[in-house]
Amino acid sequence: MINIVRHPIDVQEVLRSVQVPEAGAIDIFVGTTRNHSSGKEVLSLEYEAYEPMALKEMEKIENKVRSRWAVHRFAMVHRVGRVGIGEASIVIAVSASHRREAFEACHYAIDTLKREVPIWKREIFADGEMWVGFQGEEPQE
Amino acid sequence: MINIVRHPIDVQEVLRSVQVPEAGAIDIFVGTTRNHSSGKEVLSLEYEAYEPMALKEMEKIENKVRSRWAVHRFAMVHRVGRVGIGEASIVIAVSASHRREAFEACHYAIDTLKREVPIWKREIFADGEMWVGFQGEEPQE
Amino acid sequence: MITVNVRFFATVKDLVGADEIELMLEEGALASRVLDHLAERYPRLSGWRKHLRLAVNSEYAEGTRLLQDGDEVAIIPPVSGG
Amino acid sequence: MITVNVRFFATVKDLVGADEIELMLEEGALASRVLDHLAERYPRLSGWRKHLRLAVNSEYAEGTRLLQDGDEVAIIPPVSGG
Repeated sequence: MINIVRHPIDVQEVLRSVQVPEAGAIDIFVGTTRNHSSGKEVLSLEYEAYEPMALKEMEKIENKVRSRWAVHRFAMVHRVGRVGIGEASIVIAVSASHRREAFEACHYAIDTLKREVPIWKREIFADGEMWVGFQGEEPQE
Repeated sequence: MINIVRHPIDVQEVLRSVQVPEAGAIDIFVGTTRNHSSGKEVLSLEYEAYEPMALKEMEKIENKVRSRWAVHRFAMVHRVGRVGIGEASIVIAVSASHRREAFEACHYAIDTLKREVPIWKREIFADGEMWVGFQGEEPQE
Repeated sequence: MITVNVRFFATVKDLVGADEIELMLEEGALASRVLDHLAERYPRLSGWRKHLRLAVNSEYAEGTRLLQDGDEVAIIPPVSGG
Repeated sequence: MITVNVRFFATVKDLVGADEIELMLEEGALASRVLDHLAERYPRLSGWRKHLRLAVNSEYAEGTRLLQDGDEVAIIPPVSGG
Protein backbone atom coordinates (compact mmCIF):
# COMPACT_ATOMS: atom_id res chain seq x y z
CA MET A 1 0.00 0.00 0.00
CA ILE A 2 1.49 3.31 -1.17
CA ASN A 3 -0.68 6.33 -0.50
CA ILE A 4 -0.90 10.05 0.16
CA VAL A 5 -3.92 10.99 2.27
CA ARG A 6 -5.55 14.13 3.67
CA HIS A 7 -7.05 12.48 6.76
CA PRO A 8 -5.50 10.99 9.91
CA ILE A 9 -3.56 7.80 9.22
CA ASP A 10 -5.02 4.65 10.80
CA VAL A 11 -1.92 2.75 11.99
CA GLN A 12 -3.96 -0.39 12.69
CA GLU A 13 -5.10 -0.40 9.07
CA VAL A 14 -1.55 0.01 7.77
CA LEU A 15 -0.45 -2.83 10.05
CA ARG A 16 -3.25 -5.07 8.76
CA SER A 17 -2.18 -4.34 5.19
CA VAL A 18 1.24 -5.95 5.77
CA GLN A 19 0.16 -8.90 7.92
CA VAL A 20 0.56 -12.27 6.21
CA PRO A 21 0.72 -15.70 7.85
CA GLU A 22 4.27 -16.27 6.55
CA ALA A 23 5.65 -13.13 8.19
CA GLY A 24 7.08 -13.38 11.67
CA ALA A 25 8.30 -9.81 12.01
CA ILE A 26 6.73 -6.46 11.28
CA ASP A 27 8.43 -3.13 11.81
CA ILE A 28 6.37 0.04 11.75
CA PHE A 29 7.80 3.54 11.69
CA VAL A 30 5.50 6.36 12.72
CA GLY A 31 6.70 9.92 12.19
CA THR A 32 4.78 12.40 14.30
CA THR A 33 4.74 16.18 14.33
CA ARG A 34 6.69 17.76 17.17
CA ASN A 35 5.65 20.71 19.29
CA HIS A 36 8.99 22.47 19.01
CA SER A 37 11.50 23.31 16.29
CA SER A 38 14.61 25.50 16.32
CA GLY A 39 13.83 26.27 19.96
CA LYS A 40 10.37 27.67 19.18
CA GLU A 41 6.91 26.32 19.91
CA VAL A 42 5.21 24.89 16.82
CA LEU A 43 1.43 25.40 16.77
CA SER A 44 0.69 23.19 13.78
CA LEU A 45 2.16 21.85 10.58
CA GLU A 46 1.18 21.63 7.00
CA TYR A 47 2.50 19.25 4.38
CA GLU A 48 2.41 19.83 0.63
CA ALA A 49 3.20 17.14 -1.95
CA TYR A 50 3.89 17.07 -5.66
CA GLU A 51 1.59 14.10 -5.63
CA PRO A 52 2.11 12.20 -8.89
CA MET A 53 5.88 12.42 -8.50
CA ALA A 54 5.77 11.69 -4.76
CA LEU A 55 3.79 8.51 -5.41
CA LYS A 56 6.29 7.45 -8.08
CA GLU A 57 9.22 8.07 -5.75
CA MET A 58 7.47 6.11 -2.99
CA GLU A 59 7.00 3.21 -5.41
CA LYS A 60 10.70 3.39 -6.26
CA ILE A 61 11.48 3.06 -2.56
CA GLU A 62 9.31 -0.05 -2.36
CA ASN A 63 11.07 -1.51 -5.42
CA LYS A 64 14.48 -0.77 -3.95
CA VAL A 65 13.46 -2.31 -0.63
CA ARG A 66 12.23 -5.45 -2.39
CA SER A 67 15.45 -5.74 -4.38
CA ARG A 68 17.58 -5.55 -1.22
CA TRP A 69 15.59 -7.39 1.45
CA ALA A 70 13.26 -10.37 1.44
CA VAL A 71 10.15 -8.54 2.59
CA HIS A 72 6.62 -9.89 2.34
CA ARG A 73 4.57 -6.70 2.29
CA PHE A 74 5.42 -3.02 2.28
CA ALA A 75 3.20 -0.04 3.12
CA MET A 76 3.98 3.68 3.11
CA VAL A 77 1.33 6.31 3.76
CA HIS A 78 2.06 10.04 3.97
CA ARG A 79 -0.46 12.56 5.19
CA VAL A 80 -0.67 16.02 3.63
CA GLY A 81 -2.54 19.20 4.52
CA ARG A 82 -2.73 20.41 8.10
CA VAL A 83 -1.52 17.91 10.72
CA GLY A 84 -2.05 18.57 14.43
CA ILE A 85 0.83 18.28 16.92
CA GLY A 86 1.54 14.70 17.93
CA GLU A 87 -0.34 13.24 14.97
CA ALA A 88 1.25 10.90 12.45
CA SER A 89 2.48 12.47 9.21
CA ILE A 90 4.05 9.26 7.90
CA VAL A 91 3.58 5.58 8.61
CA ILE A 92 5.79 2.90 7.05
CA ALA A 93 5.27 -0.82 7.72
CA VAL A 94 7.34 -3.75 6.52
CA SER A 95 6.65 -7.43 7.11
CA ALA A 96 9.37 -10.03 6.71
CA SER A 97 10.23 -13.50 7.87
CA HIS A 98 13.09 -12.18 9.97
CA ARG A 99 13.24 -9.10 12.12
CA ARG A 100 16.58 -7.77 10.92
CA GLU A 101 15.17 -7.42 7.43
CA ALA A 102 12.05 -5.68 8.68
CA PHE A 103 14.10 -3.17 10.71
CA GLU A 104 16.66 -2.46 8.00
CA ALA A 105 14.08 -2.10 5.23
CA CYS A 106 11.91 0.22 7.30
CA HIS A 107 14.86 2.39 8.33
CA TYR A 108 16.08 2.58 4.74
CA ALA A 109 12.58 3.52 3.56
CA ILE A 110 12.17 6.49 5.92
CA ASP A 111 15.73 7.71 5.28
CA THR A 112 15.15 7.60 1.53
CA LEU A 113 11.72 9.20 1.74
CA LYS A 114 13.19 12.13 3.66
CA ARG A 115 15.82 12.61 0.98
CA GLU A 116 13.96 11.92 -2.26
CA VAL A 117 10.18 12.21 -2.04
CA PRO A 118 8.86 15.65 -3.08
CA ILE A 119 6.89 16.53 0.03
CA TRP A 120 7.43 19.70 2.04
CA LYS A 121 6.61 20.67 5.60
CA ARG A 122 5.61 24.13 6.77
CA GLU A 123 5.86 24.88 10.47
CA ILE A 124 3.43 27.38 11.88
CA PHE A 125 4.65 29.37 14.89
CA ALA A 126 2.90 32.02 16.98
CA ASP A 127 4.88 34.70 15.13
CA GLY A 128 4.98 33.37 11.60
CA GLU A 129 5.51 30.28 9.50
CA MET A 130 8.32 28.68 7.58
CA TRP A 131 8.88 26.00 4.99
CA VAL A 132 11.35 23.46 6.25
CA GLY A 133 13.97 22.22 3.86
CA PHE A 134 17.05 24.42 3.63
CA GLN A 135 18.26 22.86 6.91
CA GLY A 136 15.55 24.88 8.60
CA GLU A 137 16.58 28.23 7.14
CA GLU A 138 16.64 29.98 3.83
CA PRO A 139 19.98 29.91 2.07
CA GLN A 140 21.99 33.11 1.96
CA GLU A 141 21.94 34.81 -1.38
CA MET B 1 4.22 0.17 29.72
CA ILE B 2 5.62 -3.29 30.50
CA ASN B 3 3.05 -6.04 30.48
CA ILE B 4 2.27 -9.72 29.97
CA VAL B 5 -1.29 -10.30 28.78
CA ARG B 6 -3.57 -13.23 27.94
CA HIS B 7 -5.68 -11.39 25.34
CA PRO B 8 -4.90 -10.02 21.86
CA ILE B 9 -2.54 -7.04 21.96
CA ASP B 10 -4.04 -3.75 20.80
CA VAL B 11 -1.23 -2.15 18.78
CA GLN B 12 -3.02 1.19 18.62
CA GLU B 13 -3.13 1.26 22.42
CA VAL B 14 0.59 0.45 22.70
CA LEU B 15 1.30 3.21 20.16
CA ARG B 16 -0.78 5.70 22.14
CA SER B 17 1.14 4.83 25.29
CA VAL B 18 4.41 6.09 23.76
CA GLN B 19 3.07 9.16 21.94
CA VAL B 20 4.27 12.45 23.42
CA PRO B 21 4.32 15.87 21.75
CA GLU B 22 8.13 16.07 22.01
CA ALA B 23 8.68 12.81 20.10
CA GLY B 24 9.11 12.97 16.35
CA ALA B 25 9.82 9.29 15.74
CA ILE B 26 8.19 6.10 16.93
CA ASP B 27 9.32 2.64 16.01
CA ILE B 28 7.06 -0.32 16.68
CA PHE B 29 8.08 -3.94 16.39
CA VAL B 30 5.31 -6.51 16.07
CA GLY B 31 6.24 -10.18 16.29
CA THR B 32 3.56 -12.41 14.83
CA THR B 33 3.13 -16.16 14.87
CA ARG B 34 4.07 -17.86 11.62
CA ASN B 35 2.20 -20.65 9.88
CA HIS B 36 5.29 -22.75 9.25
CA SER B 37 8.35 -23.89 11.20
CA SER B 38 11.08 -26.39 10.33
CA GLY B 39 9.25 -27.02 7.05
CA LYS B 40 6.01 -28.07 8.75
CA GLU B 41 2.65 -26.37 9.02
CA VAL B 42 2.01 -24.82 12.42
CA LEU B 43 -1.63 -24.92 13.53
CA SER B 44 -1.30 -22.71 16.57
CA LEU B 45 1.14 -21.59 19.22
CA GLU B 46 1.19 -21.33 22.94
CA TYR B 47 3.44 -19.14 25.07
CA GLU B 48 4.31 -19.76 28.70
CA ALA B 49 6.05 -17.22 30.94
CA TYR B 50 7.73 -17.29 34.31
CA GLU B 51 5.84 -14.11 34.89
CA PRO B 52 7.44 -12.32 37.86
CA MET B 53 10.91 -12.93 36.43
CA ALA B 54 9.84 -12.10 32.86
CA LEU B 55 8.46 -8.76 34.01
CA LYS B 56 11.69 -8.00 35.87
CA GLU B 57 13.78 -8.88 32.82
CA MET B 58 11.56 -6.69 30.63
CA GLU B 59 12.07 -3.80 33.05
CA LYS B 60 15.81 -4.37 32.85
CA ILE B 61 15.57 -4.06 29.07
CA GLU B 62 13.76 -0.74 29.44
CA ASN B 63 16.42 0.49 31.88
CA LYS B 64 19.21 -0.56 29.53
CA VAL B 65 17.48 1.12 26.60
CA ARG B 66 17.10 4.35 28.57
CA SER B 67 20.76 4.29 29.60
CA ARG B 68 21.89 3.92 25.98
CA TRP B 69 19.45 6.00 23.93
CA ALA B 70 17.52 9.21 24.55
CA VAL B 71 14.05 7.72 24.31
CA HIS B 72 10.88 9.42 25.51
CA ARG B 73 8.63 6.44 26.18
CA PHE B 74 9.05 2.68 26.01
CA ALA B 75 6.41 -0.04 25.85
CA MET B 76 6.79 -3.83 25.70
CA VAL B 77 3.80 -6.17 25.84
CA HIS B 78 4.07 -9.94 25.48
CA ARG B 79 1.05 -12.17 25.03
CA VAL B 80 0.93 -15.63 26.63
CA GLY B 81 -1.44 -18.58 26.31
CA ARG B 82 -2.72 -19.70 22.95
CA VAL B 83 -2.02 -17.29 20.06
CA GLY B 84 -3.63 -17.85 16.66
CA ILE B 85 -1.53 -17.81 13.48
CA GLY B 86 -0.77 -14.30 12.27
CA GLU B 87 -1.58 -12.71 15.59
CA ALA B 88 0.86 -10.58 17.56
CA SER B 89 2.76 -12.33 20.36
CA ILE B 90 4.97 -9.31 21.14
CA VAL B 91 4.69 -5.58 20.55
CA ILE B 92 7.51 -3.17 21.40
CA ALA B 93 7.19 0.58 20.86
CA VAL B 94 9.80 3.28 21.39
CA SER B 95 9.35 7.01 20.95
CA ALA B 96 12.33 9.33 20.54
CA SER B 97 13.18 12.73 19.15
CA HIS B 98 15.19 11.15 16.35
CA ARG B 99 14.43 8.10 14.29
CA ARG B 100 17.82 6.43 14.54
CA GLU B 101 17.42 6.16 18.30
CA ALA B 102 13.90 4.76 17.98
CA PHE B 103 15.05 2.08 15.49
CA GLU B 104 18.17 1.08 17.41
CA ALA B 105 16.44 0.95 20.78
CA CYS B 106 13.55 -1.11 19.42
CA HIS B 107 15.87 -3.56 17.64
CA TYR B 108 18.00 -3.94 20.77
CA ALA B 109 14.90 -4.53 22.88
CA ILE B 110 13.55 -7.40 20.78
CA ASP B 111 17.01 -8.99 20.40
CA THR B 112 17.50 -8.89 24.17
CA LEU B 113 13.99 -10.13 24.93
CA LYS B 114 14.58 -13.15 22.72
CA ARG B 115 17.79 -13.94 24.59
CA GLU B 116 16.97 -13.12 28.20
CA VAL B 117 13.27 -13.03 29.04
CA PRO B 118 11.94 -16.34 30.44
CA ILE B 119 9.10 -16.96 28.01
CA TRP B 120 8.75 -20.14 25.94
CA LYS B 121 6.88 -20.94 22.77
CA ARG B 122 5.26 -24.27 21.96
CA GLU B 123 4.40 -24.99 18.36
CA ILE B 124 1.42 -27.19 17.70
CA PHE B 125 1.56 -29.25 14.48
CA ALA B 126 -0.96 -31.65 13.00
CA ASP B 127 1.18 -34.56 14.25
CA GLY B 128 2.37 -33.28 17.60
CA GLU B 129 3.78 -30.34 19.43
CA MET B 130 7.17 -29.05 20.46
CA TRP B 131 8.69 -26.50 22.79
CA VAL B 132 10.96 -24.18 20.86
CA GLY B 133 14.25 -23.24 22.44
CA PHE B 134 17.00 -25.77 21.84
CA GLN B 135 17.44 -24.30 18.33
CA GLY B 136 14.19 -26.00 17.48
CA GLU B 137 15.26 -29.47 18.62
CA GLU B 138 16.01 -31.27 21.80
CA PRO B 139 19.70 -31.55 22.59
CA GLN B 140 21.31 -34.92 22.13
CA GLU B 141 22.01 -36.71 25.38
CA MET C 1 9.68 27.12 -30.08
CA ILE C 2 8.40 24.69 -27.45
CA THR C 3 6.11 25.28 -24.49
CA VAL C 4 6.72 23.70 -21.11
CA ASN C 5 4.63 23.84 -17.97
CA VAL C 6 6.71 24.81 -14.94
CA ARG C 7 5.50 23.86 -11.46
CA PHE C 8 6.49 25.38 -8.11
CA PHE C 9 6.27 24.08 -4.56
CA ALA C 10 6.85 25.23 -1.01
CA THR C 11 9.37 28.09 -0.67
CA VAL C 12 9.71 28.50 -4.41
CA LYS C 13 5.96 28.74 -4.88
CA ASP C 14 5.82 31.47 -2.23
CA LEU C 15 8.63 33.37 -3.96
CA VAL C 16 7.20 33.07 -7.46
CA GLY C 17 3.67 33.67 -6.24
CA ALA C 18 2.19 30.99 -8.50
CA ASP C 19 1.66 27.23 -8.60
CA GLU C 20 2.72 27.02 -12.22
CA ILE C 21 3.56 29.05 -15.29
CA GLU C 22 3.93 28.31 -18.98
CA LEU C 23 7.30 29.02 -20.47
CA MET C 24 8.24 29.22 -24.16
CA LEU C 25 11.76 28.04 -24.96
CA GLU C 26 13.78 27.63 -28.10
CA GLU C 27 13.73 24.19 -29.74
CA GLY C 28 16.52 22.03 -28.24
CA ALA C 29 16.47 23.77 -24.86
CA LEU C 30 17.88 21.88 -21.88
CA ALA C 31 16.14 21.70 -18.51
CA SER C 32 18.66 24.11 -16.98
CA ARG C 33 17.30 26.85 -19.33
CA VAL C 34 14.18 26.89 -17.17
CA LEU C 35 16.25 27.83 -14.14
CA ASP C 36 18.10 30.49 -16.17
CA HIS C 37 14.78 32.07 -17.11
CA LEU C 38 13.46 31.95 -13.57
CA ALA C 39 16.66 33.40 -12.10
CA GLU C 40 16.29 36.40 -14.43
CA ARG C 41 12.69 37.00 -13.43
CA TYR C 42 13.17 36.24 -9.72
CA PRO C 43 16.69 37.28 -8.67
CA ARG C 44 16.37 35.69 -5.19
CA LEU C 45 16.04 32.31 -6.88
CA SER C 46 19.60 32.51 -8.21
CA GLY C 47 20.95 32.41 -4.65
CA TRP C 48 19.03 29.21 -4.02
CA ARG C 49 19.91 27.63 -7.32
CA LYS C 50 22.42 25.10 -6.05
CA HIS C 51 19.80 23.77 -3.63
CA LEU C 52 17.15 23.23 -6.29
CA ARG C 53 16.57 20.00 -8.17
CA LEU C 54 14.66 19.57 -11.39
CA ALA C 55 12.04 17.03 -12.34
CA VAL C 56 10.73 16.44 -15.84
CA ASN C 57 7.38 14.67 -16.14
CA SER C 58 7.48 13.60 -12.49
CA GLU C 59 11.00 12.15 -12.53
CA TYR C 60 14.17 13.77 -11.24
CA ALA C 61 16.23 15.03 -14.20
CA GLU C 62 19.63 16.57 -14.77
CA GLY C 63 20.00 20.11 -16.07
CA THR C 64 21.32 18.59 -19.29
CA ARG C 65 18.01 16.86 -20.03
CA LEU C 66 16.61 17.83 -23.47
CA LEU C 67 13.12 19.27 -23.14
CA GLN C 68 10.21 18.39 -25.42
CA ASP C 69 7.13 20.42 -26.22
CA GLY C 70 4.51 19.81 -23.52
CA ASP C 71 6.92 18.64 -20.81
CA GLU C 72 6.10 19.37 -17.20
CA VAL C 73 9.16 20.74 -15.44
CA ALA C 74 9.04 20.94 -11.63
CA ILE C 75 11.41 22.97 -9.48
CA ILE C 76 12.09 20.87 -6.39
CA PRO C 77 13.42 22.73 -3.34
CA PRO C 78 14.98 20.60 -0.58
CA VAL C 79 12.32 18.15 0.50
CA SER C 80 11.15 17.89 4.12
CA GLY C 81 8.53 15.18 4.22
CA GLY C 82 8.38 12.36 6.71
CA MET D 1 18.88 -28.40 56.25
CA ILE D 2 17.20 -25.78 54.07
CA THR D 3 14.16 -26.12 51.87
CA VAL D 4 13.98 -24.51 48.43
CA ASN D 5 11.12 -24.36 46.00
CA VAL D 6 12.18 -25.48 42.52
CA ARG D 7 10.17 -24.33 39.48
CA PHE D 8 10.03 -25.88 36.02
CA PHE D 9 9.00 -24.49 32.66
CA ALA D 10 8.46 -25.61 29.09
CA THR D 11 10.49 -28.73 28.10
CA VAL D 12 11.81 -29.23 31.61
CA LYS D 13 8.31 -29.10 33.08
CA ASP D 14 7.17 -31.76 30.60
CA LEU D 15 10.13 -33.96 31.51
CA VAL D 16 9.76 -33.60 35.26
CA GLY D 17 5.98 -33.84 35.07
CA ALA D 18 5.44 -31.05 37.59
CA ASP D 19 5.36 -27.24 37.83
CA GLU D 20 7.38 -27.21 41.01
CA ILE D 21 8.81 -29.37 43.75
CA GLU D 22 10.24 -28.78 47.21
CA LEU D 23 13.80 -29.86 47.72
CA MET D 24 15.68 -30.24 51.00
CA LEU D 25 19.38 -29.44 50.78
CA GLU D 26 22.21 -29.31 53.24
CA GLU D 27 22.98 -25.92 54.81
CA GLY D 28 25.47 -24.02 52.58
CA ALA D 29 24.31 -25.67 49.36
CA LEU D 30 25.06 -23.87 46.11
CA ALA D 31 22.49 -23.45 43.34
CA SER D 32 24.24 -26.07 41.20
CA ARG D 33 23.28 -28.69 43.84
CA VAL D 34 19.71 -28.37 42.62
CA LEU D 35 20.78 -29.45 39.16
CA ASP D 36 22.82 -32.32 40.61
CA HIS D 37 19.73 -33.58 42.44
CA LEU D 38 17.52 -33.25 39.39
CA ALA D 39 20.03 -35.00 37.12
CA GLU D 40 19.99 -37.97 39.49
CA ARG D 41 16.22 -38.17 39.52
CA TYR D 42 15.77 -37.39 35.80
CA PRO D 43 18.73 -38.77 33.85
CA ARG D 44 17.65 -37.09 30.58
CA LEU D 45 18.14 -33.74 32.27
CA SER D 46 21.89 -34.31 32.57
CA GLY D 47 22.22 -34.28 28.77
CA TRP D 48 20.54 -30.88 28.67
CA ARG D 49 22.43 -29.47 31.60
CA LYS D 50 24.76 -27.19 29.66
CA HIS D 51 21.72 -25.54 28.03
CA LEU D 52 19.98 -24.78 31.33
CA ARG D 53 20.26 -21.54 33.26
CA LEU D 54 19.34 -21.00 36.88
CA ALA D 55 17.38 -18.22 38.49
CA VAL D 56 17.12 -17.59 42.21
CA ASN D 57 14.19 -15.48 43.41
CA SER D 58 13.41 -14.34 39.85
CA GLU D 59 16.94 -13.28 38.92
CA TYR D 60 19.45 -15.18 36.81
CA ALA D 61 22.08 -16.69 39.10
CA GLU D 62 25.33 -18.58 38.74
CA GLY D 63 25.69 -22.17 39.90
CA THR D 64 27.99 -20.88 42.64
CA ARG D 65 25.21 -18.85 44.24
CA LEU D 66 24.71 -19.73 47.93
CA LEU D 67 21.12 -20.81 48.59
CA GLN D 68 19.05 -19.69 51.56
CA ASP D 69 16.12 -21.41 53.20
CA GLY D 70 12.92 -20.48 51.33
CA ASP D 71 14.63 -19.50 48.06
CA GLU D 72 12.77 -20.06 44.82
CA VAL D 73 15.07 -21.70 42.28
CA ALA D 74 13.89 -21.80 38.67
CA ILE D 75 15.35 -24.01 35.96
CA ILE D 76 15.39 -21.94 32.80
CA PRO D 77 15.64 -23.85 29.51
CA PRO D 78 16.60 -21.83 26.42
CA VAL D 79 13.99 -19.10 26.08
CA SER D 80 11.92 -18.67 22.92
CA GLY D 81 9.65 -15.70 23.51
CA GLY D 82 9.12 -12.82 21.12
